Amino acid sequence: MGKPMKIRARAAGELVEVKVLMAHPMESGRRKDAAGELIPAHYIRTVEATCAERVVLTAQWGTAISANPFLGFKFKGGAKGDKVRITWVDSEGDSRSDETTVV
Amino acid sequence: MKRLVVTGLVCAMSAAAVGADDDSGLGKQVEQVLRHSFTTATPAEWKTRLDQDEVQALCSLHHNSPPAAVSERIAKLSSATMRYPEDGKLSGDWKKGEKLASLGTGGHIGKIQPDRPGVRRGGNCYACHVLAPDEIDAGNIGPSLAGYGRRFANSPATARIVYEKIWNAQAFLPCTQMPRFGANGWLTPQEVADTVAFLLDPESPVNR
Amino acid sequence: MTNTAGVIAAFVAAGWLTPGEARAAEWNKAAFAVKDMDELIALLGGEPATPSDAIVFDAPDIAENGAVVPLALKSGVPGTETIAIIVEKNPTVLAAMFTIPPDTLPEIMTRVKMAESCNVYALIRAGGRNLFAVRAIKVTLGGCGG
Amino acid sequence: MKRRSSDAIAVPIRGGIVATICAGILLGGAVSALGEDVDPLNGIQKYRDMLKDDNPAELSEMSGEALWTTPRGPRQATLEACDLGLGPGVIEGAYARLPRWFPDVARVQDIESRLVTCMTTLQGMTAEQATKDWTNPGSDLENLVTYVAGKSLGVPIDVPALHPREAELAAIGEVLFFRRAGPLDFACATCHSQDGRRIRLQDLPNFLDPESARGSMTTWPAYRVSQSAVWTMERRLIDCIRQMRQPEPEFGSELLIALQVWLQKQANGGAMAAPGMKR
Repeated sequence: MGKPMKIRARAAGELVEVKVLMAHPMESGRRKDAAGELIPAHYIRTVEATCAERVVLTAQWGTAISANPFLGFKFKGGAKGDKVRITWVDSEGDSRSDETTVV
Repeated sequence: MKRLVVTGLVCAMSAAAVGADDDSGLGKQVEQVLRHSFTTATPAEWKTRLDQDEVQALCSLHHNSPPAAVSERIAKLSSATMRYPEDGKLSGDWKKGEKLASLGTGGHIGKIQPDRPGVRRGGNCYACHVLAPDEIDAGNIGPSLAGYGRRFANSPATARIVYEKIWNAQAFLPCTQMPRFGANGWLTPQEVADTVAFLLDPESPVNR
Repeated sequence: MTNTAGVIAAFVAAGWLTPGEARAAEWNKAAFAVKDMDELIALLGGEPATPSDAIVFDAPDIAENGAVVPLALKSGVPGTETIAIIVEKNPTVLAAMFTIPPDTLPEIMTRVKMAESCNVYALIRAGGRNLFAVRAIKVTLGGCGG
Repeated sequence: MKRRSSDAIAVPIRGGIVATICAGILLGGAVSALGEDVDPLNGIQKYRDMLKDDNPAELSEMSGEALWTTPRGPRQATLEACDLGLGPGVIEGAYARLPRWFPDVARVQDIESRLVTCMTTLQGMTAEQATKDWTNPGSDLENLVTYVAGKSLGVPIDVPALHPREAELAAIGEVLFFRRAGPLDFACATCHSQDGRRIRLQDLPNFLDPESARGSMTTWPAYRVSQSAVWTMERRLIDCIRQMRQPEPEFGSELLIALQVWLQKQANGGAMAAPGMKR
């Protein structure tokens, strides 16, 4: 289980704007630790965003997304009070799912 | 040579002034704080990393703005440190100097993030100086040295002054921020000569 | 630690995902191994990529650190289905691919790693067409030395 | 952003004969037209603007809040009764008034050392347990410091150093700021005593100038994009000292407290804006 995400979902007119920060090291597999040993790759591979059970974004990521990833996007058809849920699965099969209420 | 004038200046610096702060309560308190804060430093680390030599102590005491007599003392001590490459060539290989100028590694100790074994010591000149004009990520603690070689005749006399300035800049400008690269043993005489070439050689990117 | 399939199955069981949605979140291993944009298009299909003014690609010209380079991509191409980010000189060039459902705006903000100064491409796929915008981003070196 | 052309002689020397002579032969003293027109700072500013919001340090604040309110340690107690100087459990505004004298331990503590005191006295941890792996990205201690600092948002730094020991440490901190040592002759003052200076493209605060000192001290702890981690001020100082090629001072040591008392004193009045985001 990863650490909690920080999700903001704000309704503005007909749009809902979503901003997400995810706690993840996004290790590329090419960095070395202090002892000179390679740190194994460990990164988020897929992200899915839903609003009221409807998929509003899917993403596939490689090792080049920055550590503690940030994602911002906008969708139509949402409203205040809806639940926005973000789910990620990483290269080790670990995952995390958090939700927030659209304000 | 003007440097000889500097070297020849009589210095009236008194020993008492050197340690003025050490005799006060504050100096003792600082010493105590250092002893309590670096309890795992080895005797060798104290000697080379924490204890001050006379020049460091004087510059610290005077907040890097020493009065005239102290400036003279520092310049005299610093001029006495000059050493030159065995082959006598004060301008070496600019390509090697170029590498040293952008290399910032070496000399890091401690447990959290020490250098890996075998890491080279660099001059890290770009941290403080503009050198090759097209290298945009250059610092400004020191003056811009872009086009430096074009300001002077590329003569042995020029090379000597540049060499000495890199070896120990305090001989010219007491309490300058610039490290005493040669005098402190950070760069070898050959490395200093290579850096001189990087600054002065017409083919060097500094002067193109 | 569970495997990906197991996790997705768990989400399905928990009612978070429908089986169709779980497939949409599959990871295209071959795409993340390509060496340039052409190879990616050969893999994904469609016409060769052409530049497009309809793509607004906002990024700094200079990145203070290559570990975090902020990007904002906005496609004005009708029917945009996919937005991909390609960092030309990274060891593997594809950084991310976003699938845009019809009611989602073709606009993405994210942050990528850059191994060195190079071109970064925003590739838009819309109805078999491949369109791109490109930005040259300079990665600067850091301060005190390692 | 303040910016000067890079032509000034590095250190002003007052009226020395040597200095006068040397200025005449100083090879680096002349202004160079070349290099002056290269102004990458506008480009960097755009980079910083695009990273202004959505600071990953917010994740540390969330973790820190959970650590503050979750029963932990042998006594299974929370930190909610921790006295950070404004009374047990008062967290708002506490960071802006640290380091300060704490009568219960009879010494001046910064936020890290105070948190360790609370973790040992309230939660029953040993100091070793409380500080375990604290320099690792996302450590408990860094998350706690980030959470506490965030609770001083907008509060002016107020470290007058009036207690006798605080005043002593401020004076010691100033001496340490100027104390040159090691193979590169560095002191804090080497990089941080002039306006408008940069190491490569990184702006350097001038801690002799209150406005510049405020700009720095109000924005730590900060998420460092080069480290993918939040760093506290102690961590920042330890790494400055490492970069000066001196040995690492010990965690919570008087040297680190003294420097922080002096730095905070220089920055008094600056409204806290932590956690920041930096290179």
